[in-house]
Amino acid sequence: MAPMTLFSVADAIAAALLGLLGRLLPAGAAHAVTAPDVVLGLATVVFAAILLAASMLNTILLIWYERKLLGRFMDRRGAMHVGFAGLLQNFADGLKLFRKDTVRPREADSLGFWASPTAYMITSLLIFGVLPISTGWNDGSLPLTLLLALVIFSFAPLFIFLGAWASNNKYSLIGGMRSAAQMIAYEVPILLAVVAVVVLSGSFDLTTIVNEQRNYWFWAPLFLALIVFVAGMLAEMERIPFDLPEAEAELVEGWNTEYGGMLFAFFMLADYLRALVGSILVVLLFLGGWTWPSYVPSALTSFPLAGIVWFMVKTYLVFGLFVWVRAALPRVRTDQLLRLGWMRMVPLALLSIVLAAVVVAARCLPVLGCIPSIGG
Amino acid sequence: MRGVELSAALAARFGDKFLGLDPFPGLVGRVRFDPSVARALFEYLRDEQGFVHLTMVGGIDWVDHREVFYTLWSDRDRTYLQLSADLPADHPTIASAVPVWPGANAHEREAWDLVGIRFEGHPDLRRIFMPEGYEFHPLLRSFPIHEPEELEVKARSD
Amino acid sequence: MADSPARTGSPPLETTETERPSLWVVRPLATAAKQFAKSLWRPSTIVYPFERLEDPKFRSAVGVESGRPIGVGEIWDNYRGVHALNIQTCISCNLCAFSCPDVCIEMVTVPGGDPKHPKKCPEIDYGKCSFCGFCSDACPEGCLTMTTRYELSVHKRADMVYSPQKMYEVFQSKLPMNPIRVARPENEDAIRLDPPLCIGCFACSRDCPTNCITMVDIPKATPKPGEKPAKRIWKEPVINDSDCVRCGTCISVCPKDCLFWGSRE
Amino acid sequence: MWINMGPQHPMTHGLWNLRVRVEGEVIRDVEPEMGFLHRGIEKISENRHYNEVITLMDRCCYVAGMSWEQLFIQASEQALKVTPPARAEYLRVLSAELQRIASHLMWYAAFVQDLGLMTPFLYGMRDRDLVLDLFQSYTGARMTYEYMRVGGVRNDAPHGFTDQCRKVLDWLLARFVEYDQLCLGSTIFRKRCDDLGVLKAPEAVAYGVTGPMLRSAGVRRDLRKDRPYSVYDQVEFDVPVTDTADVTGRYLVRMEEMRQSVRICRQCLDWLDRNPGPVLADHLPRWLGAPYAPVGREAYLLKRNYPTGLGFSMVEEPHGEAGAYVVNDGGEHPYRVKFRSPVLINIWAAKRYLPGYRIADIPPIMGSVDVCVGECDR
Repeated sequence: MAPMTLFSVADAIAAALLGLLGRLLPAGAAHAVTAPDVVLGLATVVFAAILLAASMLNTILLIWYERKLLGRFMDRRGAMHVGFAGLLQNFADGLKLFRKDTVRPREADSLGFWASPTAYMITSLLIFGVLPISTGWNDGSLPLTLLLALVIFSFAPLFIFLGAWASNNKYSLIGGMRSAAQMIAYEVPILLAVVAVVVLSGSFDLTTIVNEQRNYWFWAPLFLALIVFVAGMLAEMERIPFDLPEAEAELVEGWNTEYGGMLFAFFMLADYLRALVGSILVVLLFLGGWTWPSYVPSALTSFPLAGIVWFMVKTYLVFGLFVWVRAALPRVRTDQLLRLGWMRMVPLALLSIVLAAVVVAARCLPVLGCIPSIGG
Repeated sequence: MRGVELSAALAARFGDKFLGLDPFPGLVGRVRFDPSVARALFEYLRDEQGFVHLTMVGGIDWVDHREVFYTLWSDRDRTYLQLSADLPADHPTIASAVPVWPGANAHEREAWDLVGIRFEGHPDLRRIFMPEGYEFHPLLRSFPIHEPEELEVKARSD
Repeated sequence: MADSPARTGSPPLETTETERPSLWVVRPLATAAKQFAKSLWRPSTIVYPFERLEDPKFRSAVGVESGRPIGVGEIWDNYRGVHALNIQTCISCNLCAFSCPDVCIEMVTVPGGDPKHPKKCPEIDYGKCSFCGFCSDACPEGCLTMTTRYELSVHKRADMVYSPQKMYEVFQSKLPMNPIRVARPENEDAIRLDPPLCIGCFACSRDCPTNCITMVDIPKATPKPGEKPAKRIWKEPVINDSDCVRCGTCISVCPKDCLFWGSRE
Repeated sequence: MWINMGPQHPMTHGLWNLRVRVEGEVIRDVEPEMGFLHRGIEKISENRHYNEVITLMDRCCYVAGMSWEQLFIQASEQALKVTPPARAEYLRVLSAELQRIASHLMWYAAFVQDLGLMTPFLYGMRDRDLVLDLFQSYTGARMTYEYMRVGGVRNDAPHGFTDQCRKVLDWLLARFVEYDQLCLGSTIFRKRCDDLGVLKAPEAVAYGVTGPMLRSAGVRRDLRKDRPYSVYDQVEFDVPVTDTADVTGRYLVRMEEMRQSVRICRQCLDWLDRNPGPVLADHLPRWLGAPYAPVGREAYLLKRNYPTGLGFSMVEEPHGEAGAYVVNDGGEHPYRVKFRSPVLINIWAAKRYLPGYRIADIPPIMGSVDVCVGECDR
């Protein structure tokens, strides 16, 4: 029996649904709807729906988590009245935003104004299609998942700038320009840090990268790369201390100043989706994904759905780190940010590539041959 | 006595344009001067008497005339001095103190806005609190305080 | 920091930096983490509708003594909130209305007075009130006081106006009253009479809220020997200073302006 | 490109407009615009009795009400020739210093939030609440105190207040350490704030800038020391100065000022414990001694000669040097009241200290000015 994956689950659901439908229809039509191609098509839709639901639920949970955590850092409570400990507060907020009128400034460019949040949202969701959450999620589907994820991730400045430009507001424009500059500047160290991981794991496939961490997680040899990657992710996610594009003190709300109602909710959700993606990437690349080193007792790691549970635990811990940073650090300035990116992060990332190469080379030495070398 | 010294010095320098120095408890005194020597007096007080800091500029509407007063602070003597000049009500104009103390800018705009005193040589004498084009100077006694409707209508017509 | 000059009282130096960044951002991160640990169980916020600082039990639990103060602990019940009016003791002296800087107090007739001189008590429009407390400070009988109630939201603007009866209900609800009695100068001025101007019209004694003005007979003029004494008996007011609340009603009703404020001596 | 930063803008902390001309992100010129919060307090004061003006003073600057009350009361006492008793003076100084702590805490909260760090905002507001609780416990209100009167103060502090106050002061001193850790201990903070918004001493003096902004430029000028009003000559404290003239310098000056305020407060509390007495002057004119408006004051004036006079008072307010000039023409109300707002002038000097920096620097620089638009527009 093939290992159960998320897609096989979706396939089974689709088949069952269509079978049910087929029983209600006349024979000819039933034959048509239960054709393998139709089942496959519906299975894809179901798969996407599951992914969408999981990612959105997690995002909303993430917002709640940040609110509660940030509240404790600030000696207050965060959301607490809607639902248990305020769990449903974000749904209430979302409902409120849904009901709100979406106002478009008269001079704003209509197409860009509407397209930008939608595209931002869609690209952010798209990344979840390639992220393996655990062994049974969507592994082995694509060979270059890491690169694909990063490529989709880097679409964002385009749409942000589009929305900023389209909303015809000076704050938005400045925010958009900052956003573009910052994201492009931090793409480089992020990619270089990822190269270090790739050197060590020998693969662009996220599943392979995780599997390579069975023996030791990559954060230990690649600590420098981790720092670069986390800092770069903070910049990409536009979170404090690198949230200059929406620096509310000087730019009101930055590039989404003119957005309200559902469009703002899109931006907001997409921001947290990207934060989730960032945390997931950190876990995948450096913290061993759903695996544990072999010396961890297997009782801890082998219960049903252990992979997903541990993966989410790690992800939320990483995001907690981001929240902690947000609670303690002020925002840096654009020039300082760029200088940090180009002058500090890039050399550090390069150094970490060298370190990764050294580790790989050391593994090949017969003296240290206890570690199995990597193919390819 | 600082006041006596200053009085003598001012009398020697400005002659009859210096109208006297009244005692004012807690201050050096209150110098009354003729508005025609305002600029020279400011420069003299700043450069030679050490009153480096302009603390306030304001106006008083005494119905038949208007008074403009300045308060200066001397870092050397750690004390205040008040200047006061009477201006005719129909033409309340005096030289601006901005070239002497740049900080006078906002003070003088405020005095123009609220009491209607014109400062000649002010770089940017516009209203500061009231809307541009507002008809009244609110701190004048002629301000129609008891007819709010009138105020509202006139403000809106701008 | 323990030997900060301000703490020890020794002569301090120039302003010095008490902190230097160490390891870039480790210090603030550590501080935030410390606060996180501290507020994990009980953050410093008050869950307002459920916990109230005016609740003595709650505020003593979160006072300065508790180590993690939310309030200062004991707060005296002198908050200036909604007014309480004791209609029974109100003497309709008008002082609260006179003293109000925002002109939000109007004296309205309440049942209980005699028809000729209806009893008037204050009605307060909280839409205008600034809670300065001048009215309760002015009240000579202590019948208009301020309570610790601060929740005033209403749905209609008309509900912002508190009638005397409504304030009497507040009084009857036994809220903690503002215990502060204002310092009054020892040597208050009192009302004096300019006798030659008085026409003996009784207006002052009729309108005096405390009935401290009595009209006494005076001989108008000493009759000359052999002349008949004047038939008409003149009266003029005599004011009992210890009962007088100095509301000035008599001055304002005097048709001849013969009453005035004078020093006690 | 001109950008309107305000009147509704997170940077303004109130209601004013900073027009900024930028090239790229670099500021070339600024133009502050005021008046959005103008309530005509000077005009209203002309139509109110002296004691009634105090209600306006609390609303003039809503974070430093006590200082403004003290300012106006001192000026009117001079104009009316009234001397308050010593205990009232100590209570006033205590109130003003507590107010300074509260105001600086408010400043701290808002300023660090301008840098994008929200946590200290909550810390500052949390600890300011303790000071407000203290105010509530002896004045009866948290922000609009109406505590001082011509000739004294409204009431004495309740029994046991001084002990409570001492405990709060101890607690606050311990908190200041945490504030410094969050700000000074952070490299990002130092990188943002060092050499930012520099206004050197000669320019600061020429522009009439006062308060912590001036002291951060190295000018040791504090009216509490230079021209001691009230009982500031009886208490021991120091005037902190730095010579950096930048945002960090202003931060340091304010932080040390809070510590010095604690020191002054403690001395006042000790004095208050030892010296009971009246808190309102004797022999006040009837209509001033009473807390309420005079009835028949006109009649009073007909019979009496009432002193006329001028009153001038300057107070070292948390934001800078505030001034009041009261003209008493013997009438029932002051004939003219003129206030000097330190904030107006400190903002005005933005023309001098903002150009050359970047847009992102505007919030911390203006935050370090400590803007209170209420007193600026009056």
